[in-house]
Amino acid sequence: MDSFIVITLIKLAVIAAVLLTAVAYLQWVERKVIAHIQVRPGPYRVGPHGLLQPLADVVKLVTKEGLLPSYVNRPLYLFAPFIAVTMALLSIAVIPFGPTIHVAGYDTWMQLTDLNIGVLFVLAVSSMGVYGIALAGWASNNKYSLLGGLRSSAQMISYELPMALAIASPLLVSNTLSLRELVGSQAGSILSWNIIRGGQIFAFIIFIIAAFAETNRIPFDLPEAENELVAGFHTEYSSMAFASFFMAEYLNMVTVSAMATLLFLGGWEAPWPAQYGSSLVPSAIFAIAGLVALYHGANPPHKLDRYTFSAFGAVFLLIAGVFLLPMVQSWLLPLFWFLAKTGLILFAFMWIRGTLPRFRYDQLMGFAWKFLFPVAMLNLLVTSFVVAWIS
Amino acid sequence: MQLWLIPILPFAGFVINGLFGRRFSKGLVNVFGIGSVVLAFAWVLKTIAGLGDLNSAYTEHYFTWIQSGAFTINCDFSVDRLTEVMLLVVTGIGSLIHIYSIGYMAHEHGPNHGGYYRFFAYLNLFMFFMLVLVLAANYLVLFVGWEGVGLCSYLLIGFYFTKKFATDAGNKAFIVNRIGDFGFSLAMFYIVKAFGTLDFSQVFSRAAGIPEGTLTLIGLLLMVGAAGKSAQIPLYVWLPDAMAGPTPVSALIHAATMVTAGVYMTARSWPIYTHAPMAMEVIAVIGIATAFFAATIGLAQNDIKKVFAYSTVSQLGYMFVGVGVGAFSTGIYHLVTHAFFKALLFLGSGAVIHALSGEQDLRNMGGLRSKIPWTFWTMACAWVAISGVPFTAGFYSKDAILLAAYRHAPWMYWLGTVTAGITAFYVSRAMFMTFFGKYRGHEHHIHESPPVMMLPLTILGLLSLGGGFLFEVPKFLSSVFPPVEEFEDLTLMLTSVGFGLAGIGLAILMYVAKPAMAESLAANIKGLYTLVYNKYFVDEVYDATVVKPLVGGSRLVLWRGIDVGVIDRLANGIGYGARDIGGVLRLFQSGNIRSYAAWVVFGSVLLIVALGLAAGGGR
Amino acid sequence: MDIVLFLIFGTIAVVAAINVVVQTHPISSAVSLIGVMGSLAVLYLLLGAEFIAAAQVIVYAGAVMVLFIFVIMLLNAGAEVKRGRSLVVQLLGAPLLIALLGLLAYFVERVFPQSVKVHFGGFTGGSAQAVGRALFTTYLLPFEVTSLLILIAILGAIVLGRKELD
Amino acid sequence: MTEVPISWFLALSAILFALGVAGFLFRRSIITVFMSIELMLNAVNLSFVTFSYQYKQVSGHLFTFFVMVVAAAEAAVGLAIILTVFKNRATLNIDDVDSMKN
Repeated sequence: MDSFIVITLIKLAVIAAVLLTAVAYLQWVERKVIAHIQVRPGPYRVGPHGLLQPLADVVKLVTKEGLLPSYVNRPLYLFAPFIAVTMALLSIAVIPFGPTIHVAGYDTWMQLTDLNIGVLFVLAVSSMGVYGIALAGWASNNKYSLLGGLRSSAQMISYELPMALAIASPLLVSNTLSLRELVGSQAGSILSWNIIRGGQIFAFIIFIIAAFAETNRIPFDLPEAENELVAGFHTEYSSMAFASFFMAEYLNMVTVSAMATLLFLGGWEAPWPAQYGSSLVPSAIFAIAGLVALYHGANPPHKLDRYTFSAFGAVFLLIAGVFLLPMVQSWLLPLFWFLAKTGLILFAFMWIRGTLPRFRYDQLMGFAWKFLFPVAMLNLLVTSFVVAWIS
Repeated sequence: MQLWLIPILPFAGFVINGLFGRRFSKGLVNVFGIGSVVLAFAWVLKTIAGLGDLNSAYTEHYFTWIQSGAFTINCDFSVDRLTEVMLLVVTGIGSLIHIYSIGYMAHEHGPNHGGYYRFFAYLNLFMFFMLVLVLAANYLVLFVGWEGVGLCSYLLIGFYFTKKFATDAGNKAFIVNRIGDFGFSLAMFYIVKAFGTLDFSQVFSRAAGIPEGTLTLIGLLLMVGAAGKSAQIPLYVWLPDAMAGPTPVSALIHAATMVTAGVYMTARSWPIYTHAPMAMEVIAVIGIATAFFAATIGLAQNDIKKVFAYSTVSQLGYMFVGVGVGAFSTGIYHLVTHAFFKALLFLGSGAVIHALSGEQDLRNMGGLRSKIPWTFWTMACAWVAISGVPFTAGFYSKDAILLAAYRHAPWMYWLGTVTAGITAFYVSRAMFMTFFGKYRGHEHHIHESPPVMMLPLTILGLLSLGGGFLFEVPKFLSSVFPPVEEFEDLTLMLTSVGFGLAGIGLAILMYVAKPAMAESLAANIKGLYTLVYNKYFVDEVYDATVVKPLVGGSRLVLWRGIDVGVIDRLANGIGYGARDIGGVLRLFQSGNIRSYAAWVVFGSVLLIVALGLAAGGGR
Repeated sequence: MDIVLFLIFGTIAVVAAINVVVQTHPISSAVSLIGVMGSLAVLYLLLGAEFIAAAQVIVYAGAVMVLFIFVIMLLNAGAEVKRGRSLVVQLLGAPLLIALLGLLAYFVERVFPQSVKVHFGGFTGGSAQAVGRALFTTYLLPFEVTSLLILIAILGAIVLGRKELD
Repeated sequence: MTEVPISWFLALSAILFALGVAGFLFRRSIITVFMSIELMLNAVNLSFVTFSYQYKQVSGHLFTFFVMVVAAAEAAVGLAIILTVFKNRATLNIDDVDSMKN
């Protein structure tokens, strides 16, 4: 019992630390990706290739003065960012990153807690996330904020429906509500992932679209459309409160990407079985990355890169080596696959942000109710018929 | 065997025509109206072929209609040989009459072709109920059909509802039938009381164990019902008036099928009657009395349809004699042959009326033989059949009844034979006044009816001539009814035939050879003639003894006394009381939702307290 | 452990419910109500109703209350005005309420045996599978009827909410 | 592990219900009144789930489920009505909506 609590606390600390750092660096990655899409270098000054930029941002946001406008509804104004970030963090608690591992004599899951209604929990928490934005919009007592909050709550409850329906289809195929069993049912190769075996490609697409809307990302970022609403619901927020919303947005992105991975892409399962060499893939990737970095270190575009690229190359080669150690492979490989898949989806988020324009508001709602919802419904219907037919 | 399909087909026709017929063309109405009945006939044939020998009843269970403790009434249909005969008569003759109606109703004027669709919808509904009546496996389902045909009869008699006499006749038929139905209902109640079931098979198998007094009572009450439906004394008065309906209706409902339902029902209930000889005696007496009485009235009628109407009453009397003397199969035999020739007589008279564009009075006819020869020859078939000319349909059945009556009580035979003579005479009279002599009417565009009317006439004509020995109904039904001793007596047979031929001869003498003789005879026995001409003043007597006192009494006691004095006062009192209470309660209706909520809470508190008290403080 | 959980979330529920009633601004009431619903969800979990707990959060907190807040924002409803009165409520309201609560408490105390105790895991029949099985077998007809009810409610809401066509 | 008497849950349910009634009686804003109704429904739901625990049957959960569904439908229609009332009368005070009186 005690060991359970201790292990859980350790996991909690690890996950919190990694996740919050990851969120900060996600921001850096996004800025870099978009910069390269737009053919510019992006953050470059703080640290090598702007690598310390997130740290600088955090320092800036924390040390800034938190403004409290005099006409806001104080309790709710202060409460709203808290809700937003809490709800975003909560759902991470049930998301598994890998299978059971054996550490220091204890068996434990790479997951904070396993609920046998994990999917429902994620849905419930994500539906609560609306309040952060809606209340922030209302409490700011500002018409832009109010409109942004209204838009956001309408948008989120609208897209929640197709999202829930899209989630229901792979659940039918896998016949469970537990995220762990969900992955277990997709073990094997890429052919047994829900997106292929269950024929859930449409559900996957619907889920991704709805996820974009749920996280208020381009092309669905109407609540913060700056040319219409200044900055939407967080117009009046500054300092840490503003950072909370920011964090909540990125945490939500991580959550939905992880959910997509678990539901459709087989979680931490490798795309093909280990006996065909899937266990060598991470090493190969890191080795290639390391070699490329070393090559760039030998021929540096800038003076400083001679050291940074060389250092990165060395680190990558080291990681490639670590992946070859049999004693860590059992838990590192699943983690790699899980993070790789989630990362791919996150990259898609950024890629689309760099590519697509924004919807008009009526188009947005019309798309949800008149296209996405019926299609999701149809998909669920067909899936349930097929499942009933087969079983 | 899908017995339910038989009645459902006409019902579908009724629903389609009834709901949408208003927008249909006549052709489309025909398709549904006649098609459904012909299909039903075809299905009857297929069913009968499929059921084969059928020495015991074949029953189909559909659903439990009423369930109350041990008492159960199912919605069942059942077929035995008796039902087969009835099914064939109803759907076969029904189909012919439906086809005939196309021609007969073609010239109706008024909105929606004079209610053309309405006519066929009613007719189909009638077929539905009649088939339910025939197929029923218990008294209650039979009663459904029984009431239903009564309703359709009412609707069709009053088909020309813009004419007062038609609606009056409809009302009369309906009200008189109510008296009979009252008897039938009482009979059913007694059956339930005595047997605990209404199912035919169970009732009949247990009949032997029931006291004779109860059975007699049930039998007599059933007879009241049958007398109402089948127009027997004293409830026959509605049938002549029922001729106000279109002629195909008279042929189908008031000659061939519905009015024979009483005979069918009494024959069906034979196990009850065989254990209640008293009731049978009453049936036989009523039957023979009606036969004679109605025949005499028929002598002096001038409306061609009225003549045949009284003839129908009279012939129904014969059937009851057959049932009443224990020769059930002969009653059904006569039912079948009568359906042939009486339907033909009505349809023929319809053709005559059609030819004369609506003229019904015999005194305005005459000499039509050469103008509408086909009608004449087909009707002549029915004429010889009803007159009992040897080897025609009527001869066999009437003879069988009279022989059975002789075995039972010779006086019935003699009265029946005399009636047969009278029958032959008045039918001949009608025929001669219509087709012989010289034309006395005013209509000059006399034309033969269209083929669609002639075809049924021809078929029925052939059946009237040959139906007697083609269909040996008594032999066919011998397994259904208790056996009757074979009894042949050539003398008696010849006597009755002789009376029939004498009737025809007398008619030839009076209406062909010496036309003046009829008038002088009527003048000589003026008193008697007036009496008969006015149908023995039965309607007037009923009016004075039953209707007037009832109306007057109702007015005085029910209306002035009970309605105004008690009910109105009570109703008004309740109204005033409600208004006064409302005046107080209005104060609660403040329009303030929160006040309402407070009252709801108040009520809840009271309720909880009451529940607590009821539960004795909780434990 | 269980009693601690019950006390914590029971207290939150009661305090939030009181807050629902005493707050003058609808949005404060709404937020408090969300608090009630959330703590009730925890209590449901304690009672072994995991599916209902999830549904409570998804349906009530996640959908119904969002709708409330949405409407409050849409109407920009302010704090309520003390206008109009109901004599009945003024006179009868408080006594009735006390009577109701007292009676309920009395009966709860009298009727329910103290011997039945709740502990987490004491009832495991509330899983999504069990609820779903009952829903699609025993309660299929009510379930279908509710779907019809929802359809009607949607139609009603649309008809009520649409702009007048003039 | 300390256990909780089942009557505590019911008592909590009763308290919440009474608070819902109080809200209905003493609040004037239509929206708050509506929310009080939701509070009462929630209180009843708690009773159902508790009974379900007591009798170890899932039926109580289903009742709760149906109550939720009905509450959702009710909220949709009720809020639409509130919108209409506000559109026509520009008030959310429940005491102003009493035109049934005359």
